[in-house]
Amino acid sequence: MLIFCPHCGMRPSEEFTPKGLAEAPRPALGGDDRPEDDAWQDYLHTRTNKAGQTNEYFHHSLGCRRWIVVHRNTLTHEVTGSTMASEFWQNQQQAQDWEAGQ
Amino acid sequence: MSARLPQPNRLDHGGIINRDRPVTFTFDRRVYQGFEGDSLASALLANGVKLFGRSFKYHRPRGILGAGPEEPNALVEVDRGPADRDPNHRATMLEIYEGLETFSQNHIGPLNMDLMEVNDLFSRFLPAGFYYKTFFFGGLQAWYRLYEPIIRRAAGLGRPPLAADPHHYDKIYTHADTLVVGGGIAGLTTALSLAKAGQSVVVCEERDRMGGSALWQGETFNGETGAAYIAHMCREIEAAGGRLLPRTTVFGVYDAGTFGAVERCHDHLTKADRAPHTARMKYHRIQAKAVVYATGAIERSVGFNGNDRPGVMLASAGHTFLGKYGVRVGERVSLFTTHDGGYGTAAAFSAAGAEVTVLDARTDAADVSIDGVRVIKGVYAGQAHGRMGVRRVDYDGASSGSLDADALLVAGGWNPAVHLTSHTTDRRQSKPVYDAELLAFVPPELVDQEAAAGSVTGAMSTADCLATAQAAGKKLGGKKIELPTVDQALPVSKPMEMWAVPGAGDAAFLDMQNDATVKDVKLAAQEGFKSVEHMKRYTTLGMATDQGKTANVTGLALLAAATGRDIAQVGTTTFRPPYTPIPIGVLAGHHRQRDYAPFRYSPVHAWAEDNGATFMEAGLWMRPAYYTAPGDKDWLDSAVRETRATRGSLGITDVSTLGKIDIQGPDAAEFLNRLYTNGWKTLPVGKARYGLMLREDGLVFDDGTTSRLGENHYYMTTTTAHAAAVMTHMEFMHQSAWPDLAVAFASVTDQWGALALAGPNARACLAKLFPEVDVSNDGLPFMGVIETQWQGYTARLFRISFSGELAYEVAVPADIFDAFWQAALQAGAEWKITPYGLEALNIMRIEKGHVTGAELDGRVSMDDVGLGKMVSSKKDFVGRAMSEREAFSDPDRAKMVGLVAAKPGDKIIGGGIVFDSAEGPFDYTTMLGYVTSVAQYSPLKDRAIALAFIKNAADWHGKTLYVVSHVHGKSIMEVRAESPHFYDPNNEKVMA
Amino acid sequence: MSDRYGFWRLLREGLRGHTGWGPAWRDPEPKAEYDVIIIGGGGHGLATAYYLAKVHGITNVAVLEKGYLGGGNVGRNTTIVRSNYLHTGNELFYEKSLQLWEGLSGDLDYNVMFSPRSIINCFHTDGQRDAEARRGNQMILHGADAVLLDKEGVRREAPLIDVDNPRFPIYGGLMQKRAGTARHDAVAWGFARGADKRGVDLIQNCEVTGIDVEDGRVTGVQTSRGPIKAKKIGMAVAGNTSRVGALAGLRLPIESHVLQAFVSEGIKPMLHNVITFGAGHFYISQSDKGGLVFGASLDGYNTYAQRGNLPLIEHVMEAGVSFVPAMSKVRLLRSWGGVMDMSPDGSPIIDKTPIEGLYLNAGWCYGGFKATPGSGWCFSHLIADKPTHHIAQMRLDRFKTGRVIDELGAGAQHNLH
Amino acid sequence: MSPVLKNPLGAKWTAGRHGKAEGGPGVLASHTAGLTIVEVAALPGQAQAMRAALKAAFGMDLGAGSPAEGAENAVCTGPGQYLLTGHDVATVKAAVGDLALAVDQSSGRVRLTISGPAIAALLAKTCPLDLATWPVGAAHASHFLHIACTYFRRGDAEFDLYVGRSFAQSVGKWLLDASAEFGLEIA
Ligand SMILES: Cc1cc2nc3c(=O)[nH]c(=O)nc-3n(C[C@H](O)[C@H](O)[C@H](O)COP(=O)(O)OP(=O)(O)OC[C@H]3O[C@@H](n4cnc5c(N)ncnc54)[C@H](O)[C@@H]3O)c2cc1C
Ligand SMILES: NC(=O)c1ccc[n+]([C@@H]2O[C@H](COP(=O)([O-])OP(=O)(O)OC[C@H]3O[C@@H](n4cnc5c(N)ncnc54)[C@H](O)[C@@H]3O)[C@@H](O)[C@H]2O)c1
Ligand SMILES: Cc1cc2nc3c(=O)[nH]c(=O)nc-3n(C[C@H](O)[C@H](O)[C@H](O)COP(=O)(O)O)c2cc1C
Ligand SMILES: [Zn+2]
Repeated sequence: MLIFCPHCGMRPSEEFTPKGLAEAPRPALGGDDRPEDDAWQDYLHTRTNKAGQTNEYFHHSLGCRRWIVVHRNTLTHEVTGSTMASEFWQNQQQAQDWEAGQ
Repeated sequence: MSARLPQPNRLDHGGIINRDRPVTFTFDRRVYQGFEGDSLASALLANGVKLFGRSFKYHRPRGILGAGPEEPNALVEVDRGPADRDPNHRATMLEIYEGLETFSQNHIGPLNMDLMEVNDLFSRFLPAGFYYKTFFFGGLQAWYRLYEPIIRRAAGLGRPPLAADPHHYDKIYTHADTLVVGGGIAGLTTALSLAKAGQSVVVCEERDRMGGSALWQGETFNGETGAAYIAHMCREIEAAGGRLLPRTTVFGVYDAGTFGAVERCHDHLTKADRAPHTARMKYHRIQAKAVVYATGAIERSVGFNGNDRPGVMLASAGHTFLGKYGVRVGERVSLFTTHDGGYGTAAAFSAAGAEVTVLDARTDAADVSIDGVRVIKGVYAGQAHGRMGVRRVDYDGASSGSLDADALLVAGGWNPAVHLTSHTTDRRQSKPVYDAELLAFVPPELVDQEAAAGSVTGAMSTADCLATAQAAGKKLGGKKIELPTVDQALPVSKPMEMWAVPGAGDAAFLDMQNDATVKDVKLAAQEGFKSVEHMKRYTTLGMATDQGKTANVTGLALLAAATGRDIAQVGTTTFRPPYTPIPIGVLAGHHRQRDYAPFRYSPVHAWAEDNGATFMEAGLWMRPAYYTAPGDKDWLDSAVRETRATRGSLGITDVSTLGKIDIQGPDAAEFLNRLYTNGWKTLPVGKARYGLMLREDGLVFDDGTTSRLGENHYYMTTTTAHAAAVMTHMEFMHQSAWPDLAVAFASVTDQWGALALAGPNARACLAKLFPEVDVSNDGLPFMGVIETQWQGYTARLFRISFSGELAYEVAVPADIFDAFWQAALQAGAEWKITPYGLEALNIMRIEKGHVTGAELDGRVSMDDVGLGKMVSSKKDFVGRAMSEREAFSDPDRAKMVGLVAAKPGDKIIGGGIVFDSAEGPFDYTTMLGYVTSVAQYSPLKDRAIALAFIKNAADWHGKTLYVVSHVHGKSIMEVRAESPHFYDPNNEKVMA
Repeated sequence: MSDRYGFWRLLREGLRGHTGWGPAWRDPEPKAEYDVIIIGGGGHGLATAYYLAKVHGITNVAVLEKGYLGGGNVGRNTTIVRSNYLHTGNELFYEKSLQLWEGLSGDLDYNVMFSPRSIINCFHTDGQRDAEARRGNQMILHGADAVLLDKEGVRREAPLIDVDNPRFPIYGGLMQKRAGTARHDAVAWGFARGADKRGVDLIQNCEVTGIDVEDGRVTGVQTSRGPIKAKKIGMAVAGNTSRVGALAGLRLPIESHVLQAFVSEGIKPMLHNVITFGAGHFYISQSDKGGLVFGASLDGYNTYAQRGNLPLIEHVMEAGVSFVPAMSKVRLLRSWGGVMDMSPDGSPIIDKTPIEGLYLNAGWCYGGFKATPGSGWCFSHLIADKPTHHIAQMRLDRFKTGRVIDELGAGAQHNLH
Repeated sequence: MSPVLKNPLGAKWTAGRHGKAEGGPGVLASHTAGLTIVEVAALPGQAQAMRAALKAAFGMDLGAGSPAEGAENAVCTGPGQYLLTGHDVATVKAAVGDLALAVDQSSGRVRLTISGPAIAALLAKTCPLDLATWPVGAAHASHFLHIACTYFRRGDAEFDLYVGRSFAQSVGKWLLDASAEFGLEIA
């Protein structure tokens, strides 16, 4: 499988370490969310785990060492986009578009 | 050259073997001769050998069915000694070379008198799935001790190798614009079209040479023979920059244009002919933008009784032996066909002097007259006779009769080799598609970057195959090329639908290796195994080494008939990699045994090696566990000596393997504040602090010290084990959660060599090493940090202690660390400086109550290890939220405690379980906790001590407990619990 | 004539051409309503139905399977059966399951070929040895068996293992003698036949496409073969848990990942035990047919496709050849994948859901084959309103309470378990 | 007296011919001892400014920061991240100031230079990337037989490899193994 790294370009998947689905941002620091609330549970445990387009964290561990969010189809493994993790949650529009399966 | 031996079935002309080069080899210790270019199968057939092996279940005598990778029967062992034994080689794919020694497999006694053949007599009691229905009388022990061992001994094919593989294997990353799978005429034609358009093209061909069917079919191309025309195309492709890889099987299709292929480089060569230092095989991981499947088609047999007799083979196989190898497999040949294609083979055999009778299943077949060929229409082979080789064939149908025959060729139709086109079925949303006209499965609609060419598409005539090749080239951007004129074209037609003949039953085989019969398929349907996947699993049809290349389609067609469904409805089973079996070792490539993973070495590894160190693996690192000095009785003796020397005077240890991370930027302190549980903003420059990191789930992740080297500059250390994980975690938090924090960090683990000087004389030694630095208690107080120089290189002095002694860690660049280490040894000589390893360190840190990986096992909270006080209440940090979950304050949580053996000499067992009674009952409801780390001898306590986790830990201080280890013969040891801080609990030594 | 299996029956059928074998299960049309619907005709679903009928007398039960019975993970796993867990939350359950395995063939009247050929988990350091000793001890305290082998012990048990591996030498192993393997398909078929015989309807090619919920309680399902009613519905759909859960509006703590498995060509006996290589997370055994059956860890990315990719395959072969060097020349015959329902702590969930009448059986990660009888047993009790203590900790809310059951100590990351 | 620098490649890494002995060497390898290597990593949002600062101080033109825009003495390892050779850490830190992290990696990284007629065949065994799409002057952070490695393409058949020092012995041994069939000449 190939994964696109926004910095390095198309790279073989063995250079990356996957972490899991990127479905919810980390709750804000110092916020009042309780650990059992959705915000925390969605960040750490709960997943929509869709069959189809999903967003997933990959670390380009044998490469530029950036965390990226890869837009992938979990039925076909097709990669249709990727972005730096540092930009993903900033760019809510993109996150929402991807969430909507576009 | 050795004398020429006769080869009775070899013709004196034809084929592409080299008759000038006889090759001598053995099969079951008998000496035979073939020619260069022969496969083991063709060479043995040339010698009149018919019996090649025994089937898996019934041990029926078996010969050759196919001429290529589809062969289910003729599996042989190539023996080059027990380590280099190679079982289950297909005789049809094994190229002979001078001195090759081969053996038949899976029989008791000689091949022609296999004692296991009794199974065949009982075959009627051993139908599909019989083992599910019996062998459980007498319960588990009867199965395990009585029945199963018999089954296991009988099962299996060849003998396993028994030692490490002496060969080496390479993995090669191969890149191409287009990969062409299959070097038959279709593949080559497409490859040429693409190469001429400037694409980089790689053609992989599983067999010993390019050409496929063109090498044996006898057709001519622009007047040239097939072999000549192919040679000519190959030259053109290479001239256009294409790469041709013969003996290379594409075994699997993976995501995004990744393909796996195995190239066999040595197996066809004598030892002397193999280039030194080269690999036996190469595993190509091919990355291609596009692919052409030109994998051809595989012929199928028909189910009739005795169709597994030696001497019954596929018509294409017989034709291949004739056309490619100049071997005539019979003199009186019966040819049972369901389509026109059989006549081409009949003609070829007749031309080669054989007496041929065609049994054409079709009553309405067009009349064909071929010299010397007798045709009987409307009949089918009903039964083949001859246990060790066909002698007679009974036919039935429109007429019936019996023919003398020494070979029976079967042309049951063709199955396009669609395997690879469905390895990533999900990308196309479709499995292979049944074409009811062709009576065959053809590839599903392919995605944009894929094309199929040749007979894999279902095209039958060579001209049609060439046209599909041209079209495939066009689809992928190739140039139009001139197609050759094909003469002496073989007749082709659609087959008549006949999967099994009337009356086919117990002895009509589909999967020859696994002995799955027509009857078995019917039985499966009768017993409700109606899904094709159920049928496969119940009958094991298609599960043998050939993966049913000749049998699957016939099996599912018969299942369709038995369950009243269409073949399309029944569908195929799933095709899976590898296309043909490949040695496990070739996929491992270079990374095996010693080279399984890299070693990481400290800059003083060589010194430690030379000075008696025994190493212990720590992740990828090798760390000294202890140094054996003259007089040391065992490892414990060494470790205790090292501990005593350190506590008593001066020890030195290598801490280069600790993770080190350099952190810079205005927000560095804020970043640390978020990562660690304790606060960092008030740490002054020139000071270090111990920090504890949690995972997001609130459990302890790692610990270490971080020093402030400058206003915006920090230097973090992590444990050796977690160094990489901590770095990755920091990157994740920074990039995914707080990308705006103005901080950057880099791993400097490899940049710095570091040592610890520990013991009452550590300061004096340090002062000697750094005469110009004030290392007094005021100049360098506990947790103080000084950056200075040693011999012109940066040196960092840290007053930190893991051992519990007055101690310093000194880091210098790794390049000079060895020199610095030697200097430290010299400086410390007057105090008998003693190198210590992890074992001594372990004793000392346990005495001090410091935790390591054994305690921080990913399941403990800060409170559990007594570090709950290290939480700053003023801020948030990673893991804080989750650590507020109710389970974290559960009073039942086990917490850390120290244990001391009741008597000197008593052992405490690591992993032992703690109870409050020596009498039991010992079960999970009565257990209090468990032991994590043990110092088998603590000089401080003159006996064993340990760290453990127990419920209500504090309540047990001063009381007697018992460590019980059932896995050590239920040893029960009395211990006393106390605070885990055995040594210098008030830190007087480290502060002195 | 009874339709029981056995030697004499086989003999008789052999003599009369096997015409007397009836179907192993019926092929019924779905009824309009059942007392209990089990979604998923894998090992767990079939076992649940079997025990519902056998133990609780609840026979008006349908098992709905979208494909063919046993075609999911139960039919594609490396068949390791063991009860060598550290935590009470797991060990009580898996030991119960192992005990059921020991009598399963007789109970089902079907030879599931459970073969207690032992498992050996090899370790490479003193620290790992202590951790394994602790696990062995805790197993024994829960009624299981364990033996701690030293290096020579491992060599004796499994002579083809490279205990002197120059990269990761083997210090010893934790052995559970009662552990072993079973014939995967036979387990599914045996439970299916047993359930069918007791009146359960096994309905294949019947995909659940909707779950009907009214006022917080289930009333039935929509399927590719029409609606079916039931007041109790048990989900046992392994890798598909999130998708089926979503039909009832549930979001669950599950990610779906692929695990690959491998089988070699058949060869004569070469390995007796099930053995695992700590340094590569590699495990291997030899099947009764002679194939080496082996695997390692997940590919790591989320997927619903039953196939994996080459980097992991390479890793498996590297570990295998390092651990059992002789297997280098043995040929790989087939590789495949299965979709795992990975939970955040690597342990399963058998619990009620917030929706009344909807029961959840999930989170098996790559360890649920060994659980098959135990899971069916416990899940059937839960559905019959008689929950047993074996699953007391396998709660859905444990990620909120923090009472996780983390065998590896890897933390809340699904693909690390 | 300056201390002896320790060879990080281990005892097997000796000058001379290794592997195939006949014919000319297929691969030539050398290790630059004592090379000054500094790692710089821009703080968030400062990559462009950092590159400007480096250009001002050292004349390095790092373009917009793509891996193809480095130079032999400024090898790109990630976004805003470089290995600079030939300048000491103090000078570099002074140049980049608060825009970036700068740390000495002179001991932390080992640079091997490999070249020769068999270089493509050798790299095909050790590096997953396609040389055909790799212009001279471009850097790639990838792996060498699974060990993290940054490659810089100096010429058609000449590459610099930067690997972590603690891995260097394994890299050295594996390079010896992989180039044995071509014949390796160590300078
Ligand atoms: C490669 C591999 C190796 C493994 N090795 C081991 C091992 O050695 N030991 C071990 O203990 N475990 C192992 N496991 C794990 C084990 O196989 C699984 O945990 C276990 O089989 C899961 O339970 P199951 O049998 O009920 O699941 P499955 O057999 O997957 O059953 C779930 C069923 O639900 C059906 N389904 C899904 N959605 C729907 C729907 N909407 N409608 C109707 N039906 C639906 C599916 O088709 C499937 O048949 C392994 C798994 C794999 C893939
Ligand atoms: N349906 C039919 O009637 C029929 C059947 C077979 C052959 N033919 C004749 O065969 C010719 C067709 O040529 P073609 O090129 O399509 O087929 P081919 O059989 O000549 O060549 C296909 C080649 O692909 C190779 N191959 C298959 N799978 C492979 C893999 N996974 N990796 C590497 N190599 C692999 C085979 O070894 C074979 O040499 C025509 O002359 C045609 O008349 C016709
Ligand atoms: C324990 C076990 C042993 C297997 N042995 C064989 C085998 O000998 N031959 C074979 O072709 N497949 C074998 N398989 C693999 C199956 O054919 C099949 O690939 C697997 O069950 C997954 O199903 P699928 O490939 O249809 O998706 C085995 C599978 C398992 C779980
Ligand atoms: Zn990258």
